[in-house]
Amino acid sequence: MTESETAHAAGAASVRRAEDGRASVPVLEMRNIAKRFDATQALEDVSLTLYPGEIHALLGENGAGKSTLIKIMTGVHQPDRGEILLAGKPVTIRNAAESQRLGIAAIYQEPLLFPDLNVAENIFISHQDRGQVVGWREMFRDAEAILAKLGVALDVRSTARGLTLAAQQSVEIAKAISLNVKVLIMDEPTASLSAHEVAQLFKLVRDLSDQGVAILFVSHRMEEVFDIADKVTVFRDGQLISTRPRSEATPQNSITDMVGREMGLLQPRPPTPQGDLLLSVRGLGKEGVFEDVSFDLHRGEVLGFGGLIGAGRTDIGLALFGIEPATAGTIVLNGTEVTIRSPGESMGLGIAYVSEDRRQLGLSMPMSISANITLPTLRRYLNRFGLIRTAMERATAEAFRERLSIRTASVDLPVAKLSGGNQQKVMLSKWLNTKPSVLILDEPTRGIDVGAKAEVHTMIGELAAEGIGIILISSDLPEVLTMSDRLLVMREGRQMAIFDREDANQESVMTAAMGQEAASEGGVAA
Amino acid sequence: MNWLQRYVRPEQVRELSLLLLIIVAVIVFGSMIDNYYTSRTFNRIASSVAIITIVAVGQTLVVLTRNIDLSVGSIVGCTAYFTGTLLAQNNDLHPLLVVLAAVALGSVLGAINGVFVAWGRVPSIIVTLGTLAIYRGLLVDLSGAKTVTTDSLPSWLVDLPRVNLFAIGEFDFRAMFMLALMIVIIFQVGTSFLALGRRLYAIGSNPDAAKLIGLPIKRLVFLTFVLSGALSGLAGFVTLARFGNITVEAGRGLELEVVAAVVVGGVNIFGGSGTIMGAMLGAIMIGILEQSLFRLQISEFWRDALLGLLILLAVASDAVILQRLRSLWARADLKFIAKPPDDGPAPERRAPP
Amino acid sequence: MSALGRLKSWEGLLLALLVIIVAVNIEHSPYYLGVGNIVNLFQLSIEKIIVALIMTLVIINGEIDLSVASVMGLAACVLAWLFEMGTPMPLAIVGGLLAGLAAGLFNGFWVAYVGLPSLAVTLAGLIGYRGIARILVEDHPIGNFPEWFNLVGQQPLIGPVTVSIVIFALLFVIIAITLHSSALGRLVYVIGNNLQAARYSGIRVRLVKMTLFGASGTIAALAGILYAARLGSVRGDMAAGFELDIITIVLLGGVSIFGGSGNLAGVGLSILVILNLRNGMGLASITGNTQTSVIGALLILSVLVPNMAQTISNKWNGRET
Amino acid sequence: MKKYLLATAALAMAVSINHGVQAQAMAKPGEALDMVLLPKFLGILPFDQAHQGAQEAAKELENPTPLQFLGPTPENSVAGQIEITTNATTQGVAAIMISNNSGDQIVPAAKAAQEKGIAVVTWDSPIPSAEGEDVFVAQVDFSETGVVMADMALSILGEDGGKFAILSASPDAANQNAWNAAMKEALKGEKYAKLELLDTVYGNDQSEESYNQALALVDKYPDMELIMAPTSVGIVAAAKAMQDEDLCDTVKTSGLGVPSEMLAYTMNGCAPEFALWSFVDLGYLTYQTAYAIATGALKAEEGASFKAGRMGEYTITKDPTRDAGLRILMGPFSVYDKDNVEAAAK
Repeated sequence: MTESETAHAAGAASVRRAEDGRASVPVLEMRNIAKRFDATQALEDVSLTLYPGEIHALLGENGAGKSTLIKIMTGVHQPDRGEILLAGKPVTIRNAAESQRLGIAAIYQEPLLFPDLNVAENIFISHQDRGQVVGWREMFRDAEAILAKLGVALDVRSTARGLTLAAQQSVEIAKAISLNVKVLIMDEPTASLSAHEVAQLFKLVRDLSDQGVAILFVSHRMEEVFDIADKVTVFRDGQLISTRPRSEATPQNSITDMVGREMGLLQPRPPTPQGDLLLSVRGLGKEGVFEDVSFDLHRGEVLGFGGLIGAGRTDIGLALFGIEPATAGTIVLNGTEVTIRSPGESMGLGIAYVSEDRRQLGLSMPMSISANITLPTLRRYLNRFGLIRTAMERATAEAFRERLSIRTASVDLPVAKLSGGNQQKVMLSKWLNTKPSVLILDEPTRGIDVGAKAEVHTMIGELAAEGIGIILISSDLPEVLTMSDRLLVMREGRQMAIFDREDANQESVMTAAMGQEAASEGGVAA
Repeated sequence: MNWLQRYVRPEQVRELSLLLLIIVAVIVFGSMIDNYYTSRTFNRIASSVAIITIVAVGQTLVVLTRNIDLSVGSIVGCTAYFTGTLLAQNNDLHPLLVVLAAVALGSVLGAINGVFVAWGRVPSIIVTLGTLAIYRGLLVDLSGAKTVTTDSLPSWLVDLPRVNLFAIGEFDFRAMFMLALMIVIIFQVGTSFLALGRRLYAIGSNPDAAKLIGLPIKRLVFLTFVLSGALSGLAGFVTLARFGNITVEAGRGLELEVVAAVVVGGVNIFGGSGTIMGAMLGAIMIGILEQSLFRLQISEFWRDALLGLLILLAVASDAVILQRLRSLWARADLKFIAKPPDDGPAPERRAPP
Repeated sequence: MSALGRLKSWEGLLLALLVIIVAVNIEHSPYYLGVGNIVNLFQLSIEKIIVALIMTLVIINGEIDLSVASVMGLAACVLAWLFEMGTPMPLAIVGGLLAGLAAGLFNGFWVAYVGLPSLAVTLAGLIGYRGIARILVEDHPIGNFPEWFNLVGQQPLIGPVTVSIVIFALLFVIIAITLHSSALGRLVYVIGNNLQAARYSGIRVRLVKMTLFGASGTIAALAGILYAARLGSVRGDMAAGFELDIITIVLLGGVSIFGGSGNLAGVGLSILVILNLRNGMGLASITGNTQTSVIGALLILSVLVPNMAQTISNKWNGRET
Repeated sequence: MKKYLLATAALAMAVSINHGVQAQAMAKPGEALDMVLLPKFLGILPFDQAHQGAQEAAKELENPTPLQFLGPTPENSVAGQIEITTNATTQGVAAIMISNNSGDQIVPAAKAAQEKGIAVVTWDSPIPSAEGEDVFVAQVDFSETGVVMADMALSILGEDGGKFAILSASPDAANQNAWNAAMKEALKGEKYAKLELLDTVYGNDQSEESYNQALALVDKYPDMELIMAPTSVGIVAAAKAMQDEDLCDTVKTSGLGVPSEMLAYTMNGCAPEFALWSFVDLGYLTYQTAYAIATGALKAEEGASFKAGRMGEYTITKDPTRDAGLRILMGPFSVYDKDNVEAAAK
């Protein structure tokens, strides 16, 4: 207890110093850090300095060493070599609790909440100084105050179970803020946030940095990085490649540093000629979730679903895929009216849904790549005794490995061993193998690195060119704008507008998504 | 209603649905059995659930952290027997000391479980399945098949089950029932108002996150096993007082009854949710079913079949009621929504279609 | 350590244990290696190990079936009851099997379609099915089955090998192939380690669960009938309490109680370890609670020792645990 | 060793035949016989007393091979008894003495033992069909048990009679069922016309369940005056339940119980009368019988008699309580009350 008090006091002191002169004393210094896991050199001689009040972006493909560095800062891993200095004094960080005491907190891409505890408890769970007795009333009040500061309306009494990812992320941020940290690590905090929420978050991040908190910001969204960062550091293959002030860094040179080669920025997908009408949805609804959704999807068309998280876009996908069947409306596929009550029926009709949540809903992590790929189509791989033809299975997996360039030593490895981007490709393979005519992609590039993202985008273009009708659900506005032929915008379970490609831009989409005087142009497809 | 929904969450009224079921059961049985609504029925059920309830409290703590303790029956047997033997040899031991001895022995046995689970990293079901056999085996070997007999015990102990703390009309509130009730209240308060208690929920709810934020998982899991052992020890003492004669068979099979009470009481067997109160209601539910079936004019041979069916129906209807409650809440729940800039209060959730 | 490596080491450990136990038994008892004893070794627990095979699938699937022993008793009692009412024995056997199937499907219904935890459902089944068995036979044992029926349980079929052992061997092969090479087996694993991912892959999770519980009930019934044939008489308490032994065998075989991992080779080895250990202790006149204590200790140690060894080797290599 | 045994047995048999069947068989002490005493399960007093008695006999008979006292755990009683019998058969012991808890289910295992020339003697509880069993050492006459229980009921309830219920062990216990049946039979007699049996319930030899069942009986039958529990677990639990509920004045407890366990309740009037036989003697007699049969001194057939050490002479007769089977009847009952229970409890 006393230890943490002193830590807080020290924290306050350093903040004051920081206000006097920014670049004076680094709040955190990592010197010549090296870390090896078995055969992999995860980090090699990395030195990184964080100053009070700076927003320091960390870029790099998955596996470049960013996560390892973060885990060393938060005490999850110990470095093999090198030293860590906090306010000029060398420290050892043995575990997460210790790193918190030292004033370092981290927010991860996958929120680590306690689903059975309520929001307020989740915010204050790591507070050692709130005493042994829980003062519920005061805890709820404090939690509400912190959330209000964040501009988030959230019932602090409800359990975290069932909160949307964005809401969970808000709780994580509130948690970090409540700790009065000196160094805040944000590992892809925006991955599951919509544009508006990102703006909110950034305002908050700037507030924090004004108060002297050093922020280490990891993101794969280039435009965000250049929106907020003071400094940009790029990692590649366990090494620190470059650290540039914002004024010198450009998206182009950062990407070059990341991939080690020249690479283009996000380019609009060339429009493909639209084919026949494939899917026609009218008045689709599910009680209490979404209502009156109508749209058409043609062969070779990419129909984007935009809007805020929790607007009901995923729920439409789930209804079409039969996980949570719709309770109202009609679905006409290839000219025939169909009812979809289960995923099996939906798959039989040629619909595939690639879930937003790879870990929980998409893949069976301990199972092999090939087993995951053939899972929905297992019937095709059985011999006449009902046994699995493993050679055939492997051949399919190898074909996809080639086609989608899945980077792995073998298709027999468990998918848990793959990076996020490669896992996403396994997901895609799994569903492409069902040879769908309608492919629903839910946040297909969330949390994957730039290179993999570009590959997924190319893939989407190719699939559309092959005549598949694609529904692309994405909170990444630039992505959905560049990839879609038309864009359907949802707000709170209602369809706000369908934009044609030329009418869709950041403002028009956001206006519709926010529900402020729905754009007149575009209009709802009849 | 809105105000109520704001302050009372479906997870907290989990017990409400069980209470509802208990009332239904009492009404149904009351219409089938003569003289059912008497103090006698109350007294029977109250005293028959005392032992199960005490053990179920400890079990709940363990289950909350995503573990299970199957050795409780053997711990109850060991403590009942060895405390009995100790008391038979020293009849003038102070009662408090006797209780302490039982609790201490239970704690030690629980601590052994805890060490294996927390630091040995052996899954709790394996550890306690093992110690279930080992503790019983030790008891049989060490006892040399002797029996603790009632006449060797001091009279204060033998008469303990008869001691009434107070009575409201004909409703007796006996010492043992009150002891169980007290334990329930203490631990219910502890798990809702102590940081320590809330951390047990945290561990069971998301062990990875618990580890990441640096909760002392091992120590807490160890603690729950010690507490489970201690409470089983206390239950062993109650068993000794209640039955007087203690053979090495005492408490055998108790683990299944306790797990049944905990499960019927709505404690999630995979950790993280459920309450001490719920476990007690689960024990009471099963107690009511058993006691009432004894009294029904049905063949002795039909009892188990009916009991099994009723437990199943209790669990099922409980799940259905709970789901109803949840959806009721969800409908009126504040939906999470990012607050639009300078737009006053969060927008109301749209009206249902 | 990879999941595969850990699995291999688990089976290696069981194999080493088995070798030690066999060596001690040979050293200790001159009767151990007799053909009759080896047959008895299996025969005395044959019903439990038959049920352990299907329990392996149920647990890998992420569920548990505590009602198996009661279903064994129920099937035997249904058979005896039908027989006593004058039903021809073959029909009575079919009746017993159908009772088991029905009991299993009943469990499955509540788990798969109502969504109740299998622990709660089968705990109720444990009490309830035993109760139905009780209703059928009340307090009188039923025996005097046709001679051929008793012979099925007691007489050797091939050499010294009995029908039950042959059935066990066949089931072992069938279930091993099902689990490791068939579509059903694949689905059992997938559902066991990520039920939601399975649902989102269009797998008919409920059907798989119904199939498993149905199979569990049927195989338990088969075991119960074999038990009746071996003992030549049926009582209401047949096989009571077997569930814990059965689950112990499966867990010692390296199957995770949380589902998703484990294999039949491990369970096969675990069966051999436990049977040989019991037999050895029996021949050394160690019985009753001492025997169960030793098996209990073995269960704990078999997980504890490798864990400790790993901790120590990690410390040795200077890595964090 | 087996050859040696067989030879000895043959020799002994020859000797006994030479001496004529009428001559009282007397086992020759000092034979090295591996003998197994198999109770229903380990850990409770009556079986331990039987073990004491058997040890006493072993000492008297100077058997150099120690007696094996092997038993299963209660929850695994049936399978455990079969397993122990089978393993003992594998080891080729000379005699197995079984307190059978497995009904006819033990028959195949017992038959296998007999086929290997092992003497199978049951005690306390027989094999109902008598298959696979040489002889049953009966503690008391099972029909007499019914009469004794009826008499105790009459003596407690008085000439005016009254209503009572049976709290039995488990529905599967052969001896319990036989006693209950015998009691119902006895109740048909004129003498007991005023006794009314209300119900039979089972406490499964578990304290908790027996205790609850006893109370449930009180609630279910408000005019019940006596609980008859022919089980040592049940009788104590019932007596304690009545004591705890202050019901000892209105509802008495009786049945079969162990004196040391019943002392308190007999003295305070909760259980004024109960009965039992000596388990020490039963163990002693069982060992004597099994030893005599294994050595060939006694042939397991009707009419054969032998001298069982300190307990004197016994003759094998047909068992009247079973359709088939032989028995040696020990007897008699000891009925305990205030006057003699203290001495017996020592």
